[in-house]
Amino acid sequence: MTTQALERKTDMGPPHYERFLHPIIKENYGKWRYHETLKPGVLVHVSETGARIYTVRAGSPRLVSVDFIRMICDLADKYCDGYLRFTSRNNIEFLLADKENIEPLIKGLNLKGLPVGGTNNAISNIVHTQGWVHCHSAATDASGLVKSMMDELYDYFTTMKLPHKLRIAVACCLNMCGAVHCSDIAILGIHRRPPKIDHNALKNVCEVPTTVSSCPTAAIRPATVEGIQSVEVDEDKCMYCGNCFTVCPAMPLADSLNDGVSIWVGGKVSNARTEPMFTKLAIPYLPNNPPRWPEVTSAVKNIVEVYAKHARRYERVGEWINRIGWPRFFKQAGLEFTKYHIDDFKHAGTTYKRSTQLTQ
Amino acid sequence: MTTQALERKTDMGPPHYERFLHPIIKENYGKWRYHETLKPGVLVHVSETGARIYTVRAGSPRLVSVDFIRMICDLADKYCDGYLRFTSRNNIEFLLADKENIEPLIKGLNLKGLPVGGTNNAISNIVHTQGWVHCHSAATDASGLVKSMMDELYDYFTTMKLPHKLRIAVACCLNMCGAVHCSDIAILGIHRRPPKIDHNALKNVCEVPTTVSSCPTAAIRPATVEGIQSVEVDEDKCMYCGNCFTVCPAMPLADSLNDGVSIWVGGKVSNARTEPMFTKLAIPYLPNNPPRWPEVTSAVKNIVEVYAKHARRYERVGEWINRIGWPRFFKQAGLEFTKYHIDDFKHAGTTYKRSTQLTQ
Amino acid sequence: MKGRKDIAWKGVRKQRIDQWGHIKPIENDFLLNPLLLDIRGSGIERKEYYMADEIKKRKTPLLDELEEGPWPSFVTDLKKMAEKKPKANDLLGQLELSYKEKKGHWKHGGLVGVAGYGGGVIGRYSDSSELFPNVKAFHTCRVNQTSGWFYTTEALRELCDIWDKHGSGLTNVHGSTGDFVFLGADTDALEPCFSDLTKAGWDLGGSGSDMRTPSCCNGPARCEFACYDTLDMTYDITMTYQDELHRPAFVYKWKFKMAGCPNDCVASIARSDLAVIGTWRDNIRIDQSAVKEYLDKGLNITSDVIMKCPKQCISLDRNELRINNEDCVKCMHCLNVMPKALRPGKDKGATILIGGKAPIMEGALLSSVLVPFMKIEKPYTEFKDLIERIWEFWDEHGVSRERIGECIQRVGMGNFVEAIGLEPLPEMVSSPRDNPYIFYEEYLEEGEEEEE
Amino acid sequence: MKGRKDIAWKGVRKQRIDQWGHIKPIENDFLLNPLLLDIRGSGIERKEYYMADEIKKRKTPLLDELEEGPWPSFVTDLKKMAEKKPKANDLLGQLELSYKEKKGHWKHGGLVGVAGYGGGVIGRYSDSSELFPNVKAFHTCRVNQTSGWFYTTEALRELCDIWDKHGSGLTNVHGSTGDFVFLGADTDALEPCFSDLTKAGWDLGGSGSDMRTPSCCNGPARCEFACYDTLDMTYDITMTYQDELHRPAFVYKWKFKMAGCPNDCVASIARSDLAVIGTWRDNIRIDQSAVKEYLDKGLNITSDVIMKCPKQCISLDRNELRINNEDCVKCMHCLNVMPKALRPGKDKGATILIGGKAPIMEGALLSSVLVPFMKIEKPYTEFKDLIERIWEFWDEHGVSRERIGECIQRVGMGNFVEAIGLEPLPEMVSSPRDNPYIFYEEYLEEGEEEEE
Ligand code: SRM
Ligand code: SRM
Ligand code: SRM
Ligand code: SRM
Ligand code: SF4
Ligand code: SF4
Ligand code: SF4
Ligand code: SF4
Ligand code: SF4
Ligand code: SF4
Ligand code: SF4
Ligand code: SF4
Repeated sequence: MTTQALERKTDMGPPHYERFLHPIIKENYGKWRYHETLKPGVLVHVSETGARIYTVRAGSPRLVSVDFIRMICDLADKYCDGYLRFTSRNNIEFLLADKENIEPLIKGLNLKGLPVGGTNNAISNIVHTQGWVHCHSAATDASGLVKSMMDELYDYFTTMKLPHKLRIAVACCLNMCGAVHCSDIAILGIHRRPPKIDHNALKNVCEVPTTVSSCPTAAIRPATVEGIQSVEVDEDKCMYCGNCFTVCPAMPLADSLNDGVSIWVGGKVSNARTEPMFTKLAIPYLPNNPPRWPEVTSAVKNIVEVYAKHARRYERVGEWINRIGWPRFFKQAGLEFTKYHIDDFKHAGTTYKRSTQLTQ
Repeated sequence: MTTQALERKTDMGPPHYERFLHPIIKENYGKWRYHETLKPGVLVHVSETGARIYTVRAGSPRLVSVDFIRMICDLADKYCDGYLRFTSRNNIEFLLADKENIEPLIKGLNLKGLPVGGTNNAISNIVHTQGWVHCHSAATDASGLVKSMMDELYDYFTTMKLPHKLRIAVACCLNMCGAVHCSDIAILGIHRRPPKIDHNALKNVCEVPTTVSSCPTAAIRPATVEGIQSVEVDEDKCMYCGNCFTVCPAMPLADSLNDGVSIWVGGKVSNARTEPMFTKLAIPYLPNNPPRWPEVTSAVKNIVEVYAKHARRYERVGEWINRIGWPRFFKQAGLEFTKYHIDDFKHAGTTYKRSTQLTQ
Repeated sequence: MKGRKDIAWKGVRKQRIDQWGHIKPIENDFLLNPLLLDIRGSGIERKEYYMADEIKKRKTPLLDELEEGPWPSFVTDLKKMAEKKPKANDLLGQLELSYKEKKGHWKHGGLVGVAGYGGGVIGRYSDSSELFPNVKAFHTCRVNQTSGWFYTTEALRELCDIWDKHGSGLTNVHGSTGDFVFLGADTDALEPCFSDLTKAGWDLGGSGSDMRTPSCCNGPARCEFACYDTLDMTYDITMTYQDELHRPAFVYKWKFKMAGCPNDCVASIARSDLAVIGTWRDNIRIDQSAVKEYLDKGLNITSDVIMKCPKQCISLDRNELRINNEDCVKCMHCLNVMPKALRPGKDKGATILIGGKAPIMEGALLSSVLVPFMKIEKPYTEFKDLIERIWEFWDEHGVSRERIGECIQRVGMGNFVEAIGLEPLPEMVSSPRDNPYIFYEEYLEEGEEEEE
Repeated sequence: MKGRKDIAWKGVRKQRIDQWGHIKPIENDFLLNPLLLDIRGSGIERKEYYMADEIKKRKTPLLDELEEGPWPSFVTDLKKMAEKKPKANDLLGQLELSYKEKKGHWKHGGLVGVAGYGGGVIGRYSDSSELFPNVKAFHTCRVNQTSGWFYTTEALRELCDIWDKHGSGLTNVHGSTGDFVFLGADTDALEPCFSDLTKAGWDLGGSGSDMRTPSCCNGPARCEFACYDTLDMTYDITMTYQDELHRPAFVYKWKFKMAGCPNDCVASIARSDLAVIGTWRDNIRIDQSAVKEYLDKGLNITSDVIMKCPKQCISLDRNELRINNEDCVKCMHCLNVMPKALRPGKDKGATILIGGKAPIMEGALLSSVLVPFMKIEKPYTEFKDLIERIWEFWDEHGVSRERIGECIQRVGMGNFVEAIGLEPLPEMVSSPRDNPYIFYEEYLEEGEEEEE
């Protein structure tokens, strides 16, 4: 810990986590022996010493106000001795010493409109990003999409009736802050129109060589436009990645008419059974249709239902598709296969089918 | 069929194959029902009609004289009504109507020094190329390597004691005319020294821009050398592919001191069980040590023996390695793993281990 | 790396080459240019949007629809906050406009922050401030969360009070990298907010080309599978590298994530440049009586465990479970299904993986094995030594806006491991190369002896 | 393709970009330049090699060692020929020199051939003709083999006689592409040899940037698995495209290989630009009595068949074998192990795959699925139509020395299939794309209607 100026503390880092551990956790730290899922959203972890800590997991919109946080604090004070945590998928986990408090807590949560679930063979909370709420890059909103989808999928959060865990993520642009590249189902905001260049602004806020070199496909060329030293975009070469906009504010891609959403399936990060996998394109484009994105929610729900119906126990979405093959996935899910599905990027060739092993 | 000039016939194509089919084959063409391997090198194919054709497969050096061919014709006349064929791996197949002729034929073959075998779980003939016998590109000889190896592996040709088929190929340079990129074990001639430029010749026989652009790694630059318009090679960027030499004769790569052989394993082309696979690097360099390449033959024999010992029935080399993992293959085969084994080409990243699934 | 500044490997691409074969100059360091960064904040004046009546009155018919349905509604929460906070109110208005126009209304970037820090704050300005003056500036502060996201209500209330005082009252709990995100501050509010935070014992996390806030799964705090102390390591690394966290000095961002076991509950392999994933190297511990319990309870061990083992190394012999540990790849599946019966071995540690990231610009990457097994013990010296060698390498060889994963692919994994002083190992690859384009590093000149 | 000369797809790289990101000019057509080709033959004068005594006397101590050992020795055969033929004798001498010096002694290339043909002959000149004057020129003639490499002794003797008369008497039976290769002719001998060949009913095969000699497995002639007539199709294609075979007009070489079933006994998927691999699309035919026979003979169907099925779609129910044909991927394994019991279905045809090749320059490729299932029936009209559309495409869009597999990768498989009039199908990929860099081909302008 260093101090930079006399009056200001800096570089002190976060508070030490031990301050925040429930006494049972502190005592049994590293001694946990096994766990059981008592019901959807409720876990018990049992220590070598026989001690038990109960967890109640509740869904959260993630974009929450201080009043919302205070509200859950009230519940945690009442039932959890003031101890709680958040999960890597932005759920709230209430940590309970006393089994008797589980049901009252759940009742309290439900009263406040918070669902309990997300454990085991459920759809957990959707990892997501800023969207129109805060980001300059967004091709869609994130919070609204998530709300719309979770309303549809609610039942899969509060029960554990799927073949296995199903993890959904949303990212509002190709930067993929939601890390949608490895989810069971991913929703990705996309632009579909090359940047519209603001030549006047460009000359003030961007450097031409930098802007030119930011483009992965070399679509950007230096050009003099109406006497201004600027750039032009070869539209045939643009695939709307937005990297030029990140580097040069004068090249916005956002476009009401053309922005939208693509749907991806079959990724995972755990090493369980199969190695981690990337998500693969399922639907290249669905329109932005706020406030409820009906095309997107029904497409996602359809995929979930086809998975629920056909996958075997302990098969994640990607494992299921690998077993049945992509042709059958497209057929079962009723999706159209287009040229956009065929990779034409760096390792494209490695995704071609280089075998006769086909079902008919 | 067209005729170009009055006195010359052209474009008549090969003779029609029907002329060369054994009568039993002609009658049962497309009617074969099943086959059995009677013993190493001897097959019987049974037709729906009950008819049978026997095959005796004999090894051949492929580089053979007309007298050699006449010799085998004598045998085919004697035992096969004059019908025989060659296989896609350059073995000779004698086609017999009469079971009684099998043993006399085999005796006749053995008398002439020709082994019978190569069927089923055997090492078949080695697919190979020209080498020093005929090609300008060769980094090693092919026929001599094959002879040296088959002497060592002879026993695996004449028996069927391996876990499954084992297919070996040799190519004398990176052009890979032996198509070694998908064999169970492959031996590949390699250069290891950048081309030595003959500037005087270059100016006469090569075009500088063509030569420059032939290099995959952009190692070649135009340069004026002692007043001659020529090229120079950035040695740090050269990986000895020989493409410049194919395009420009003044850039030979052959080099007595540095040429040699690399060994590759685990490829296959059949779609049986697993999809076709490329061979992968096992040993980056072994010296050219003619006439018998002892380092190479013993390295290959070692791999065969480790495979024979550890693989399960019906596992090709690549299938076996995929099951046990490359770390254990390197350990079991006693091979050193070096930085050369780590891909640094186009799709390099796709060969990194992107999972924690490791044995210890 | 020290004293090796001049190494040049064979075959290393001197330029950065992207997926389309476009060659990028290696001196492309625009994002390190503070001058350039500064002007990004100024943005471009965008043309005015018409101001609909219902928006003036903060009628939000579109967003209102998001108050329906069973999942908790951020709109309801936002509206409540909007009644109290002008910033929240204008955010609501601008968001309704976005929903109407299907388009965001934020200007590009903006370089703001707290004194002495280069990271931790994301500047944000509205492009429609004439309509929504209170979100003219709407920056975020990324507050460094606690290891494993454990809190007391006391601590949370403290954070809420600070943010109530200085900002919009809106938050993300948590951001995708792991921070507790304060969403929507005026430029003026940043320093006072920071001051209150530090007084209460909190600090900012990362942003920009720096080390980002490390995060971890709940590990030994509440999980039986944890193979090392994810919380402590995360805290220790965060504290050790405060300077790297707060003062962008890298060529691009750097993320650490710590997962206690191969289930990887923080998605470290996909979402961090350096993933520490717990594992073990001895035998899985089996409690046969618990096996029997599971059987008695009706678990179909054959179909749910044995058949799903990727290495087919489990068998059941008269209710005795056997594992051929030599073939086991520590995938976790059997342990996940029968946590009471199976436990990781005792010789625990972690696999260190490197290079995970999102797709910009060369396509997404999963992290790949760098150290197959490392003992993870306080004070994490071996780990930190390794990290520092990697950073030194990256500093020297990385190109601006090139994540370490991309840098390694450009330079070649073989050269990279050699440079940071590791041995090339077969565990680093899923398979050896299949192409013959090898940069042999030596050749003999005439007159030299034949190699051994 | 006709009338579509001006199509331009989104995202197609206008240059050829190699693995190192080096951009190749698309007008790089040096190998089509006959002038350039001509001078290649002239070669370079290499400095003289010392002439060892033992070589003068054709002592070949090194090669002699290759007469040992059980495998038939090419050296023994070569030596016998050397006694009769000066060309064979000098080849022996030069080869011994190569063994001594660990280096070949052939000059680069050489453009020779028979009148009117651009392919079929490979020119070859010794760089040590002062030592070995009889191999000063030592060209090969690639004689088009018969379908399936079936011969009568009569035919073989005929070929031997011709070659005895005109050349070295040395051959390759067969070359890697499939030709019956005459090894070692003088330039003068080429025309007479060709004339005798054609008189006897033989013709030359391919070389250079043309269609190469097609080849096939023995298929229906001697194999129960053949799903179409590989021999007839190979003959038919060879005859139909004689012009393409003999007069190089492509941007690079083109190879066809026909395999009767997915065992692919001609390695077509790895070694040809266009592979036709037999398959079926109905149910595998099962003869349960033969199943029982195998069981009786002691075959362990569970371990050798059921457990090895990649799709786990076989089961054995009281000695009845069941196959879930919906899941079967026609891999052949079960048929291979029990050919008497299992047969391909009756609805036979082939999968058409495209793009296989060796590594120069962009790395080796395996062919990939273009048509999942095509009926293969005389006169092969559907197939030929497809091939001609592909050739037209390649002619228009291919770059010199760019095989079709590389061309497709550059242009994009999606654009390629569209251009040749096929539908994109999920069977063409092992998986859809995992990166979001999609070239959407249309966008709406303001004022336009929303898409359906
Ligand atoms: C609380 C949390 C860690 C944290 O520190 O926050 C956590 C906690 C547990 N995980 Fe996890 N996982 C958590 C995120 C993850 C993630 C990350 C993610 O989703 O982004 C993954 C990787 C998912 C993927 O592969 O895409 C993850 C993959 C697993 C797996 C492997 C599942 C599989 O078979 O692929 C298990 C084992 C299992 O479920 O059988 C597991 C198991 C568990 C166990 C049972 C571990 C234990 O014994 O305590 C915990 C309760 C699981 C449950 O929800 O049923 N956890 N787990 C995270 C809860 C997120 C949530 O709110 O839903
Ligand atoms: C004669 C020949 C075809 C020809 O027209 O020349 C042929 C003939 C047969 N092959 Fe083959 N294969 C022939 C080259 C190949 C090749 C090509 C190669 O080796 O370059 C392959 C692909 C090898 C690879 O994957 O790398 C090949 C992969 C197979 C397989 C699949 C093996 C596997 O499980 O991977 C079978 C099935 C089997 O053996 O169980 C097979 C089976 C057969 C059968 C049993 C088919 C039959 O019912 O008649 C034939 C006798 C096999 C034997 O040798 O035991 N044949 N077979 C070729 C003999 C080559 C030789 O002289 O050894
Ligand atoms: C706030 C946050 C999203 C969220 O809603 O949670 C976020 C927001 C932004 N990210 Fe991110 N990223 C956030 C986590 C991520 C993650 C996920 C993670 O860290 O686990 C990723 C994917 C993993 C990775 O790092 O690759 C991610 C990949 C990116 C990228 C693409 C980087 C790449 O190499 O591909 C960019 C673009 C860039 O750096 O120029 C980016 C850029 C941005 C910027 C700064 C926009 C920009 O173009 O400069 C966004 C600011 C939005 C705003 O207005 O606040 N963000 N970003 C997350 C950080 C909160 C926190 O500190 O906890
Ligand atoms: C004779 C033969 C090897 C043999 O010993 O059998 C051969 C010999 C040559 N091949 Fe080949 N190739 C032969 C089959 C192959 C095969 C195998 C096949 O066809 O199944 C391949 C791999 C498959 C493929 O086509 O990709 C093959 C891939 C090459 C390549 C690399 C092509 C590539 O795209 O990667 C070259 C280099 C070139 O074209 O510039 C090449 C070039 C050559 C040249 C012409 C050398 C050159 O640099 O120009 C060789 C002439 C040698 C000579 O002196 O006779 N040869 N070549 C084969 C032809 C005989 C025949 O007609 O039957
Ligand atoms: S995914 Fe894109 S739009 Fe969404 S927060 Fe990240 S950078 Fe912004
Ligand atoms: S959006 Fe991407 S592809 Fe299009 S011009 Fe900008 S940087 Fe290039
Ligand atoms: S592999 Fe190379 S050296 Fe051998 S024949 Fe082919 S081109 Fe010539
Ligand atoms: S051998 Fe290959 S890499 Fe080396 S200079 Fe020639 S073309 Fe370039
Ligand atoms: S990663 Fe492993 S140790 Fe960490 S919470 Fe998940 S299961 Fe437990
Ligand atoms: S951890 Fe995975 S690989 Fe190991 S025994 Fe269990 S299921 Fe099998
Ligand atoms: S490819 Fe099939 S049909 Fe042809 S010979 Fe081989 S097994 Fe028989
Ligand atoms: S052909 Fe292959 S996939 Fe089909 S049933 Fe037989 S073994 Fe299984």
